[in-house]
Amino acid sequence: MEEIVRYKRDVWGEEVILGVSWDLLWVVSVAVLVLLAAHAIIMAALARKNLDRPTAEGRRVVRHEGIDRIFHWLMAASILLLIFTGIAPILELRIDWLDMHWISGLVLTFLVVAHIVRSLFWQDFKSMLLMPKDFSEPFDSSRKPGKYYFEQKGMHWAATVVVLAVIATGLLMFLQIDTPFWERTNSMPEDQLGLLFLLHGLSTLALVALASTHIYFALRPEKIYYTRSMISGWMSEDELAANHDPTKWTPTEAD
Amino acid sequence: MAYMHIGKDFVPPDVHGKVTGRIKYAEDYSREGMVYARLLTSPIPHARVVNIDASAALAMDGVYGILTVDDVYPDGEPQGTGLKILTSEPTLVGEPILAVAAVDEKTAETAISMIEVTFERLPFVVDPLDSLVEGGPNGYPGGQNSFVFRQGFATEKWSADQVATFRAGNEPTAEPQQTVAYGDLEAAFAESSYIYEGTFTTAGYPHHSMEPRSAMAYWEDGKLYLHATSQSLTAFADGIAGIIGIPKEDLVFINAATGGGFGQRSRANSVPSVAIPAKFSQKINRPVMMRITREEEFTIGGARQGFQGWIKVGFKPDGVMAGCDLYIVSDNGGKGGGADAYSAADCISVLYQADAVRYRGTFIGSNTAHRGAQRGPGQNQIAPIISPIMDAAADELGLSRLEIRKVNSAMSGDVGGPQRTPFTSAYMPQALDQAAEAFDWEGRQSRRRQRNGSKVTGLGIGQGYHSAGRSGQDGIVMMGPDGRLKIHCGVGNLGTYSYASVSRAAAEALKMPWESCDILTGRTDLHLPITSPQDGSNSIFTNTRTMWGAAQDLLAKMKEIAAADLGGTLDEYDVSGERVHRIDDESIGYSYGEVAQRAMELGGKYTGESELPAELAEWTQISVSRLAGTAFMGVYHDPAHEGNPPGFTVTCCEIELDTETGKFEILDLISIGESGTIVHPQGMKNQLVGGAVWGIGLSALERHLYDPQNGIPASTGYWQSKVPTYLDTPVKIDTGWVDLPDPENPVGARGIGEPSMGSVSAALTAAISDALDGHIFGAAPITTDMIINHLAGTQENAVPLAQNNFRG
Amino acid sequence: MVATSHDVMPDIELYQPTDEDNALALADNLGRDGWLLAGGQDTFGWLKDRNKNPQAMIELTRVDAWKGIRETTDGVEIGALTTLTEIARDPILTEHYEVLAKAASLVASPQIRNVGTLGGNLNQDARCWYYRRGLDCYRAGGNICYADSPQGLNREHALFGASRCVAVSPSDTAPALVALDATMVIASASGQRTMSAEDYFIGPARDITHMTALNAGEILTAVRLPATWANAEFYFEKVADRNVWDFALVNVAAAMKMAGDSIEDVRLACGAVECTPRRLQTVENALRGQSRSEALAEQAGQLAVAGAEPLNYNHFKVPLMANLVKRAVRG
Amino acid sequence: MNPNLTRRRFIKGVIASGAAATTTGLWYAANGQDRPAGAVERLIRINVNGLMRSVDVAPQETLASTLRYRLGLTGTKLGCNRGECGACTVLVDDIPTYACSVLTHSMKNGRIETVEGLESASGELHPVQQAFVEELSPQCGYCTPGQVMAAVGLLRENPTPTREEARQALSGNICRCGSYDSYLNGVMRAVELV
Repeated sequence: MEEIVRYKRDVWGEEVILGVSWDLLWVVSVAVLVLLAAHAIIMAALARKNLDRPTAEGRRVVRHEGIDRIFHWLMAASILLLIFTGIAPILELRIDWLDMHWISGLVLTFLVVAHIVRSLFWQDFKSMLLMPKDFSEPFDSSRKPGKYYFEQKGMHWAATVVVLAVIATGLLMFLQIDTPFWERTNSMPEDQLGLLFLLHGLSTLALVALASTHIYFALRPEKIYYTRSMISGWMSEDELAANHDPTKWTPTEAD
Repeated sequence: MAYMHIGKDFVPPDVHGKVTGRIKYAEDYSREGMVYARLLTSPIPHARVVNIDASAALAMDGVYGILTVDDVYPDGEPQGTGLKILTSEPTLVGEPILAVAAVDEKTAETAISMIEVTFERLPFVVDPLDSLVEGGPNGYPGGQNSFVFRQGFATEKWSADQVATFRAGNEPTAEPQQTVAYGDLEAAFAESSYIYEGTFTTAGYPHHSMEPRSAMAYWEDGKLYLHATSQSLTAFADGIAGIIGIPKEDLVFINAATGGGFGQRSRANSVPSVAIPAKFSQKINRPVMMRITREEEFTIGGARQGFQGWIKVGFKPDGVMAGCDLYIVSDNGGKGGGADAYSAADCISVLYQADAVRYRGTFIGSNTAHRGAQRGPGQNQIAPIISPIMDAAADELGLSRLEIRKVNSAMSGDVGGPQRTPFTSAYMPQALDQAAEAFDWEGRQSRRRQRNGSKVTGLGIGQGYHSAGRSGQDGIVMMGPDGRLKIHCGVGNLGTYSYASVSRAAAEALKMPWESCDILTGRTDLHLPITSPQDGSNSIFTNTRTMWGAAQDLLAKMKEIAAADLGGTLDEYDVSGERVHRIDDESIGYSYGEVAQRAMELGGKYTGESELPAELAEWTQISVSRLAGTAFMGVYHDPAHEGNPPGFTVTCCEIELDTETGKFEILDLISIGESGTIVHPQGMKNQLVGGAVWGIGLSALERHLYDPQNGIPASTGYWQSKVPTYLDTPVKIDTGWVDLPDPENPVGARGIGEPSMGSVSAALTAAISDALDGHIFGAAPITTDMIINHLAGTQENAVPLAQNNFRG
Repeated sequence: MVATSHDVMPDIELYQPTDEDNALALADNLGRDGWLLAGGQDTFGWLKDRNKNPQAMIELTRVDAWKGIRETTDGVEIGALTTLTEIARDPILTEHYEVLAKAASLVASPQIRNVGTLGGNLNQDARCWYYRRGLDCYRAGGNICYADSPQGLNREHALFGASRCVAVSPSDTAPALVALDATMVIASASGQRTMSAEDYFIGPARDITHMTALNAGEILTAVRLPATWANAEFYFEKVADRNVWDFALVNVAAAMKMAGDSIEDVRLACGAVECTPRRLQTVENALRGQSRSEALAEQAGQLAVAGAEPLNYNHFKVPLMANLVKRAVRG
Repeated sequence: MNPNLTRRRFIKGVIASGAAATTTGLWYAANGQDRPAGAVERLIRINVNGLMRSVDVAPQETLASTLRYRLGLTGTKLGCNRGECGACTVLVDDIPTYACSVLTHSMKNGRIETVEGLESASGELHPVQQAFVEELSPQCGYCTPGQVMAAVGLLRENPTPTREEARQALSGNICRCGSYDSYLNGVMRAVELV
């Protein structure tokens, strides 16, 4: 790895930060691929010992309301579009990326804000809270979680931090381009601008890593029913019983 | 008067070298062991150098040393104005901070890239009004923002309201730093039946001489040999010796040819950078070549002062200019500037003979190019501003545009300028008539504003002025036994050929065939007399006086020797056919060779060893002392003259302006000079056509741009600065001259170099205005975009009166 | 800190391939580190200033196959390495495709046209002075545009299609080729591809650091002019500050097929108003089938500038462009 | 050690010392070793003013640099060194060319003529030079070699140009003194002299 930060000269020739080195994109991609591949191999090796999967048959309970699923998939789509449009010019793909990028950025921002408000006032906010005691959960097979188990909460909160960082830096960068709403002012000092690009770049890299990991785990066969539940909304009572502690989470029955 | 040489063309001795490429400019020289200096210049418009770490650079192979402020100013950097050799507080991008000498340029550049300079960034400004406003950034050292010519630094502020009102097109209400006035202005406006009032801007842009100011220096036998570029020879050498800090007698200044000056290279303090190789060669004891790039030529060169002004002019019913009120904020650039604004007022007073004139001026710095003299500094900025106003007055008062200029003309016996200085002579009406007749001005009036498709015809007439002569300089001529006249000429060779044409006055005085004369010039170890810096269109007037005087001294001495040897009185002798002889019997006399031989035998005053004029300048004294005893010498100190010898020009032009593209073509242009007797017609013609091209640049093209947000220059080269080309100028320029002698000059001559630009600028601007139904832009230049915007009613987001920027 | 003015060529390697394969192989091997050198008139400034620092120059002018003007079955093919002087004087072009010859004759100065090539004129980089100064702006891979800022000096910049960068297409021949519906022939070690002149130029929205569709390792080898537009009625006009050396403030190229007084078909393009030559399709549509008149010309001019978004100092380009289109239609 | 290489270095050494009489500091020192295969050979022979000159030329060197600093032909002036002024105009195969903006290696097969090569063997000025003297076309003289070469190039192509044709042909040469009119007078007089 040559460098993490790219530098440029400001208008008076002084060295300032330009942004993240996009070589890191390859580093991150390779690292994630290696880790996930390793995980997949280990899981494949362990797979035979673990044959008693819960059945999807039987009564169903509601895991995700329709509105929540819509939120999830819209956020997923906008994040993927943001990643694609953001990376395209780095890959020298000649597409008209910037408008798509900021529009999807705005969509994501709106969804995230709405989600935060909803989760604070209308949803069971507590169910996602990561408590100190949750940290023993992966090591204690007797402990079963409520609605979300430890890894899910961890992924969620990591995504929260990274997405908020991307949004915050992205919004500041948004001010630096011409849009239908305003003309850019170019008023930000070049060193601060560079810092902004750096933070946006770093959070983008984290987001790429998280998104890949998230997609990978969502596609893993062991818990594929969580992915199904994000599509269709339900999980079976058997699945519920296998993974969750009914005293901590009592879902309603699905119709 | 029938002259032998004056008024006749000849081949100046340097032309051959120019057409064959043999003549050498400073960078064409090289010397055994020569090393190369490169500059580290400021990347920041205003900064203070906090620290320089050159250790890595100095450790490099092939690096011979570094030259810093401490080397060039051992007693501390001067706090005064003007360009510095090197500085530790740069006030514009590109100002030299240090130099490195190395085995080749690449090594020097690499070394420079390894030097760490720590800067403290300081406030900067690009538009003087932005600094003038209360709370605006001050671009000069010590938190100051103003420099008044011959007075010094100051801090000058107007209220936000005062600046805003001015920008909005109104008379400035703030107190000016300078006021000069004569006559009763209030009464003048009271009796005016047409009054024009408005703000204006003129661009200050660089000289763009084609030869960059490269220089090479080495020391030999305790003497500094300096190859450099300058407009003036001895005056420049005299000054640069002081800047380098060596005795005048230790300097050999070599400057056979100069690739253009235009005001910026007349005095040493406007080209102090040539001291860098001089100092460097002293420090490292090697010949040092400092080649200057085109970009560096821009940043270490200079520019004309830009004006942000307000003018009010009143005309009586008969067209007489009753009064002119002028308020100018001058852009003094990064290093202080000159007195262009005063000269602008002076010019209006001289050209239009106004009953009352008031000039008010304020001088504000911007962190842009150094401002100094440029071809008609002040006179020529105001020429394109005043000209369309004259036309508006003529139209309003029902006079022809020729008439209104004639009723206001300067004539012999008149006075001009705030000091009410009498002219030595002045023939403006004759010049106007001659131009109008040659151009068929009246006959063409029917074409005025005529439309042909999208094109419209505009006619313009304009006048130019500059004071054109000085005195008080020295002359030396020598003659050996071969009878050839050695004319020692300290005049610089910048392309006017005046060094040669003034030398003709010495030949004329001695009735010497030109073939028997040698001009000694181009390097100061030929022992040359001092003369005035070659600016202000003065050379012809000033130096025909010294040449004539020195030759007259030789002539008088010839007669003395002849009379003493051959009998009779001085007035019984005359010269002809390279002999001094009795008038009544031409066979009694000496050939020039014989009389020179006799002079050398007699010695004493005849060979410059005694009875020298008491007032000779120190420089001349040194030269004379070295020449003394070597040959028959004529030496002369020129006393002061009386009055103002003006240089005048009149230009008429016809243009066709395309209202759809904003472009125009100059179909016809004629310039008539009024500068006394013409010494050298081809040289005169060259000044008129050259001035025309400059006038076109001023009126229509040339620009000077600095980014307001970060102070970096945008117009460092020929392309971006829009220097006029063959195809931007007329295919043919007609010229002529009045050719009436001036009594204050022995051959009747006055100068012409600067006015030749002003009249063209005035005429062209008037023609553009004419084609646009008399619209007055109040700006120079008027560029394509401005014409289109005017015609289309579109507007840029330009700041009114902006300097170093587009005007929209 | 950049504090030295450079004007001498830096150390850089030079290859002078004499045949296509070698040239393409070199271009392929060196990629973006290899600088394609034609006449060099947009090369040496970059290199002398140290604002572009490739490892080597690949001089293309020795490849004869890429030079010259030949008639083909369906038009004319011009080698990209043909000089502008040759194009301006070529009898085939002056007779049948005069718009291109005229455009070439108005480029820069005689000496530049003597060595400058068609390919060089088409592939030259943006002339925005901030970019040319070597500032690390968007186009140079940076994160800022100095020209489009509240006080930016952007008189020569774009009216249309700006996306962060506001530089314009500097070429005079490019709009002529768009008007002629030319085809660009692009070769690389892996073969040849062609594309229309219109698609060849790309704006900052799609690629902010390159002005053409040329990928690393590719060389523009020829331009084909279709017979369709031969002998059409042509118009080319360039308005610049100076009549030598300058880049257009706006230029216009038009090809019109007339049927009597009626405009049967037309192609119009303007340069220096957008990062690419701007084809004026809406104007073309409005003109097709109309009979030529002053009113139509006026209308075309107005239509041409619809949607223009002027910056601080280039509002004048709007009426200038409208006028030039008007003149082109007027003929 | 490869004997050929040694010999080549030896030749380079001879050439370099031969050129030492002129300035070489503008142009950058060679990185002689480790140059990639296929790149241009530095040691070339070029035809300048009718003479074949052997000269060591760096790959990136401009013709103006070679002429001025290798061959000592300082008549070719550098006004801007970037093709914006024309002072460096020379003829290559009779075509006016900015010597500052072409590589010597690109022009090595051409017939290069500079202002120094125009006079006849007996020292007679070229008609363009003679006409420029008679019309006093130059002022400061710095652009003059370029103007001369552009005019010579024109007259070779078109011995009887009109004033307008001359103006077009010389338009790639700036004269800051503004002597355009005098140069055109010179060209028209040269037409008569030829």
